[in-house]
Amino acid sequence: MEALAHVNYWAAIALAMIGLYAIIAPSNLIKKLIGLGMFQSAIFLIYITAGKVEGGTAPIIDAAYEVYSNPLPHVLILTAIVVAVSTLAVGLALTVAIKRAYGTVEEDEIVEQDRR
Amino acid sequence: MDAQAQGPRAIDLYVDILLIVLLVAAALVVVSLRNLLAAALVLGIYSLVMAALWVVLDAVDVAFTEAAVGAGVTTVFMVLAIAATGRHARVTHRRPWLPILASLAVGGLLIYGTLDLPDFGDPQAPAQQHVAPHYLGQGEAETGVPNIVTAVLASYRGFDTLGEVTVIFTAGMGVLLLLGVARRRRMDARDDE
Amino acid sequence: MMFLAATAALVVTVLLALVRAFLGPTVYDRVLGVNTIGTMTVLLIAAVGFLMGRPEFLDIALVYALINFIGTVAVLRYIKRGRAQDAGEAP
Amino acid sequence: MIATHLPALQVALPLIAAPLCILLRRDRYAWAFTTLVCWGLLAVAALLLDRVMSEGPISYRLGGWAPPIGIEYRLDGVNAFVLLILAGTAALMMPYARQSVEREVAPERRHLFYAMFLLALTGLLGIVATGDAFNVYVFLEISSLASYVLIAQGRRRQALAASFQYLILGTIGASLILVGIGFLYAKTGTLNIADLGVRVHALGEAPAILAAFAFITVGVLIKLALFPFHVWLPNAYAYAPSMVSAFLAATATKVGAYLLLRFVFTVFGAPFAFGTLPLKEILLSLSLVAVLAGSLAAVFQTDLKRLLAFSSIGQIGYLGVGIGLASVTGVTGALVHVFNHALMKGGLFLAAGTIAYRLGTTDLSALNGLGRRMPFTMAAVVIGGLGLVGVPVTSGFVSKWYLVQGAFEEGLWPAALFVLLGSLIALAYVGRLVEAAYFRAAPADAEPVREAPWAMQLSTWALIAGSLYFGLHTELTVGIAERAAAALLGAP
Amino acid sequence: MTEHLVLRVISKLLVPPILLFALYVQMHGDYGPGGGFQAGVIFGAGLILYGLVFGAQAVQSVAPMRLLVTLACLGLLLYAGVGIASMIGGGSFLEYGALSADATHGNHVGIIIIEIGVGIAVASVMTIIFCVLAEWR
Amino acid sequence: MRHALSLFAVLYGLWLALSGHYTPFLLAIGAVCAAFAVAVAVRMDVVDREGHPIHLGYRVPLYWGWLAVQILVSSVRVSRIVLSPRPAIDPVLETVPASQRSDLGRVIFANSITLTPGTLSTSVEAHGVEVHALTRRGMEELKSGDMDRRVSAVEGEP
Amino acid sequence: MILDILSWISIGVGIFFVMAGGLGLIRLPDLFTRLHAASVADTAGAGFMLLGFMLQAGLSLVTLKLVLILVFLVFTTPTAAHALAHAALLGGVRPWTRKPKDPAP
Repeated sequence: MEALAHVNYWAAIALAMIGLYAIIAPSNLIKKLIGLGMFQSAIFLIYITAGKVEGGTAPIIDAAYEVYSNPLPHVLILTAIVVAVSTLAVGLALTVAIKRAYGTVEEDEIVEQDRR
Repeated sequence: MDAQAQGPRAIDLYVDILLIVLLVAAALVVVSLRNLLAAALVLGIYSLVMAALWVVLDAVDVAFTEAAVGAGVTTVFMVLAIAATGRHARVTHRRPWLPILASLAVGGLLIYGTLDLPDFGDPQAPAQQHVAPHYLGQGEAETGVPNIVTAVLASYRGFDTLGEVTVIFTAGMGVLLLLGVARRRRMDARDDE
Repeated sequence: MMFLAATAALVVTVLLALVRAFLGPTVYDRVLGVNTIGTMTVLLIAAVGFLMGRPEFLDIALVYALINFIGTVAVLRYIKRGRAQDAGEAP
Repeated sequence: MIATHLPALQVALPLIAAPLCILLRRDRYAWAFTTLVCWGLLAVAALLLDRVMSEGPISYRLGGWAPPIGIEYRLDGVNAFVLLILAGTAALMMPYARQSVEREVAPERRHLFYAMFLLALTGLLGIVATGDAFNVYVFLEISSLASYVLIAQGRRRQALAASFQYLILGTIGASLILVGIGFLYAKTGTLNIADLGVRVHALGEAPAILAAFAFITVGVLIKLALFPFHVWLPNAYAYAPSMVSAFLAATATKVGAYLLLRFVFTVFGAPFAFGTLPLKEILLSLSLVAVLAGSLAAVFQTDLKRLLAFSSIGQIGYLGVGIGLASVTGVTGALVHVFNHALMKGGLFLAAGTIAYRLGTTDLSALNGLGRRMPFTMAAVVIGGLGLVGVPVTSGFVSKWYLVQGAFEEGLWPAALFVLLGSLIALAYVGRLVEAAYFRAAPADAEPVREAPWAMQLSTWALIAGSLYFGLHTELTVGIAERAAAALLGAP
Repeated sequence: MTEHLVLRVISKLLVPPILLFALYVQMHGDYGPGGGFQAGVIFGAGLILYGLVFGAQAVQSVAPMRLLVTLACLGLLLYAGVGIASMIGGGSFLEYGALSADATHGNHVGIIIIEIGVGIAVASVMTIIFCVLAEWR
Repeated sequence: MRHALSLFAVLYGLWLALSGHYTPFLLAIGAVCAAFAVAVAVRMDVVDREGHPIHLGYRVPLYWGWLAVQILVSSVRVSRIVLSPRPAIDPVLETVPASQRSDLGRVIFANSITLTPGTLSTSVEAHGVEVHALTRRGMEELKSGDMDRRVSAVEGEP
Repeated sequence: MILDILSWISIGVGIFFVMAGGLGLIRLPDLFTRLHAASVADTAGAGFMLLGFMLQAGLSLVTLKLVLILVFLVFTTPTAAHALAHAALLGGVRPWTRKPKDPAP
């Protein structure tokens, strides 16, 4: 059991690495945004894991429970999720505008067109 | 609840691990899919599994948001944008050493950092000690709201939430400015050819 | 214990559906996989809610049941519109 | 009564003004309203700086909750000074905005443009004013999102691609900062910056703190656009609308420098960052490369705005040098340079915008003979350029003087040498501008150009004149910066 | 897609309960998971479902873009306005306790009002983004 | 108007079912919220016989009971096919006649077909429903018209 | 006690159907046949599982919400499946038949 004490962090690390790779490697702008979403949620996992208390329950006060998980990371991540979706919306709108201006959403082709 | 009697710790952990396996599987699928629409759909699944994981980790408000946002509207927006830009990503993996290097660097640093973090669920962890007990202990009395997440969100850290609303407002107006109102004339776009 | 079994079964089913979403071959198969995962996750969240001993959080499952439907409708609408240029993918 | 609420108003005012601006709808009203708000902000910032200087740090409790529980605004010399720079440049640029925006932005979207500008300003002010680490992230994202949108408003399509690139890099940077804050929180249980400082110090060299430090530093460096994280900057500044280039060049990277100062000195502490970790070596070498590479790249540009953008990369290097020296003199130099560079680069980008307003291009070949055709604007360009070089009498000289002095104090004479070398290279690119404007004849078929409208001249010259004034009267800026730097470093 | 009979009928059936559910989430954020943001998203999702089935134009005829933009502004202003009101009430910015003689009660009232502001802003922004992206050709 | 009022009643009932907190404030705000939802729905023009079919009345629960049994039976059947080593499937795509007079009735019929594992409606036309069935036997059962008659009975007068 | 056993049985049946549906999703040859399998998991599987949960929860608000979820699923899953099949047919996906050589009926 003790060996698994950090399993959530390992998952978060794996997801962050996958996400970062998915941001930088592909040429397609939408795939980059998808990678960005995964990268951000990996970070959320680190926060929420840090807020979990053993045997605790959701931080909604009720006479039946005594141990609650830490509410602060939840609040921070709620805000961060909103930020993530806002960034995504702006990114998608930019992508659509780029498609209109360049006729493509592949980074390589955009760079190529700008060089000409 | 007979499940409780058998030791919540063990059950939490089993479910947690099951979900994490799913999560990583979904992430790998997203990265390997070339069809953008499919990738967007599986990204929705990834969010959704994340939402289930949040429930296990007691973050029900976050789970609620993730289910509504990550798996819902995000997917819809993605699909709409893909509809406007085309469904297939080109197969170009240029200079693969840079992304691999970057993700290895970040991954390595994360491993280094997280090894030092308190164990999963440790009630003695510093994060659980300093300000959190105040919220849990005084929150309901001070704000009259039993859901401490709401109390912290709206009152103790109300200014963060004002910022959050401003972010989403910025995004809305930004999208409007980028695509909305009248069609933008890009006369200069021709000159560049 | 039954809840744990249910959770495990649901996770396995989600994995199977994920395989389907990954393999395709048509985009409709992927939508089907994703849609099934959606329903399974609604159950999963409900089961986990019971498992954690606080089943009053079923609102999340309810939200997801609704959101899943909207997502599917969105995708199908897009496929309909985008049919002209790229219909079904080659299997 | 209102005096006690000044810190909150500093950020809340533009935040409230942005939606009002959209509700006004008519673009002239929106402009007038934005101008009013910006000047109001300048007044607030001036009052705050005055109070901080006379009474010491101010703490303001948002929501009325005591600091580690709630969010606190904590103003000391450093952030009051940076707030003044932000509000000042915004206010001085507003007269310029009306005509420039009318030329570059479609009528039906102008009110949205001004609202977005106010939101960007809100974000930047919020980052600087806050005393809470997570609040920094939230306001960082407000300013970033607004900046992405504003940059994308450029008339050429490259603006869109540049904005997207910035969005990706900026979001990665912000996410890294978020990870860092998460680690800090997991180890200390607090988010308040002052509280963090105390608790992080008590923890010593824990690996998680080291990782947090690395993540936050890299994240901030991306926002600061220090070499090698500068890739987003040239295109973003070159293709954004004139107004936006000028505003962002004058403010956004300065806020990055502020964040670096704040995290390195207040949260982690100089002994940790420079003693335990080799931040000094890393930061100095990166910054010196930035100075040389940025300036050299500027020499070979064929477009005025791109030239200025690359010169910014070099100038950011100077900020890095000052922070990397980690001495009172060095940090003073960096802070003074933040101020001076905001004035000079803001003025230069405004002048470039004026040229674009009249000529429709900022290509260097179009500048030929412009010294006679647009004498005031070109004079502004030359004076600003000399400031970048660091010629005595201009304010650029003052900051470089402190940097060189700081380098010698630390016995790092190669650093001093590089700073001087950077100035020489700057002389080369400014020389190109002078040559084109004054020593080349205008093409024979050139259409007649008039000097720019007076309102645009006013803003440009206000900034340039400011940079001259503060080159001669250094006691104000240097005085404030020295006290702020001493407070940051914890020196008596 | 209006010609798609099953989808049309079922959507007509589902949209009102979705809207009500959003309002329920809005008002019960104090007691259970949820709150203004989630409610706004769900309300937006209801409108999005309507828009997906009947077309974005139909959403525009229910809630014209001008109205949506105004609502987004008003939502943000409502939130910030509570902050200003608590300043006038003698507290600091966003100190809802100053809104009422009893600090706890004031806090509760303040939380409800700002959550409504959040909900309005988020719902309208979600709908705006949907309409803009969907109407793009 | 009748539909709007009844929708209000249904939504308020839904509110009470969801809420679980019966303070005067929440009861009052519930009424306001239900009224607001109804107002938006009316503005969307979704409150009519299709969108809010109150006229079906008590017949629906009875029909659902019958349908549940059907679902159970055919689920077992399909599960057996799926789990058998060599799935004995013989898919067919045919049109089944539908006797319902309203769109709503046809939608109920089509969805009932889809809900029952083994049969799947793919298109609703004026006088029939195109159905894909996993086995020929499933199709024959559907064609016998039992479900069609029951749905028509539920639908009542158009 | 009886309720407990009933609910366990119900959940067990639900597990069976869910797994069968999932297997069918992998094993069956084409989109339409897989849709049938998915509908086993979506309707029977979900129904029994939710029924089991309801029996666990007893007569309370939780049960009411589970009923709501069930009703919601009953409305949405067939609609989604129908829309999917409709779109697939329009999109040119031909159903698999016993003798693949023959054209679809």
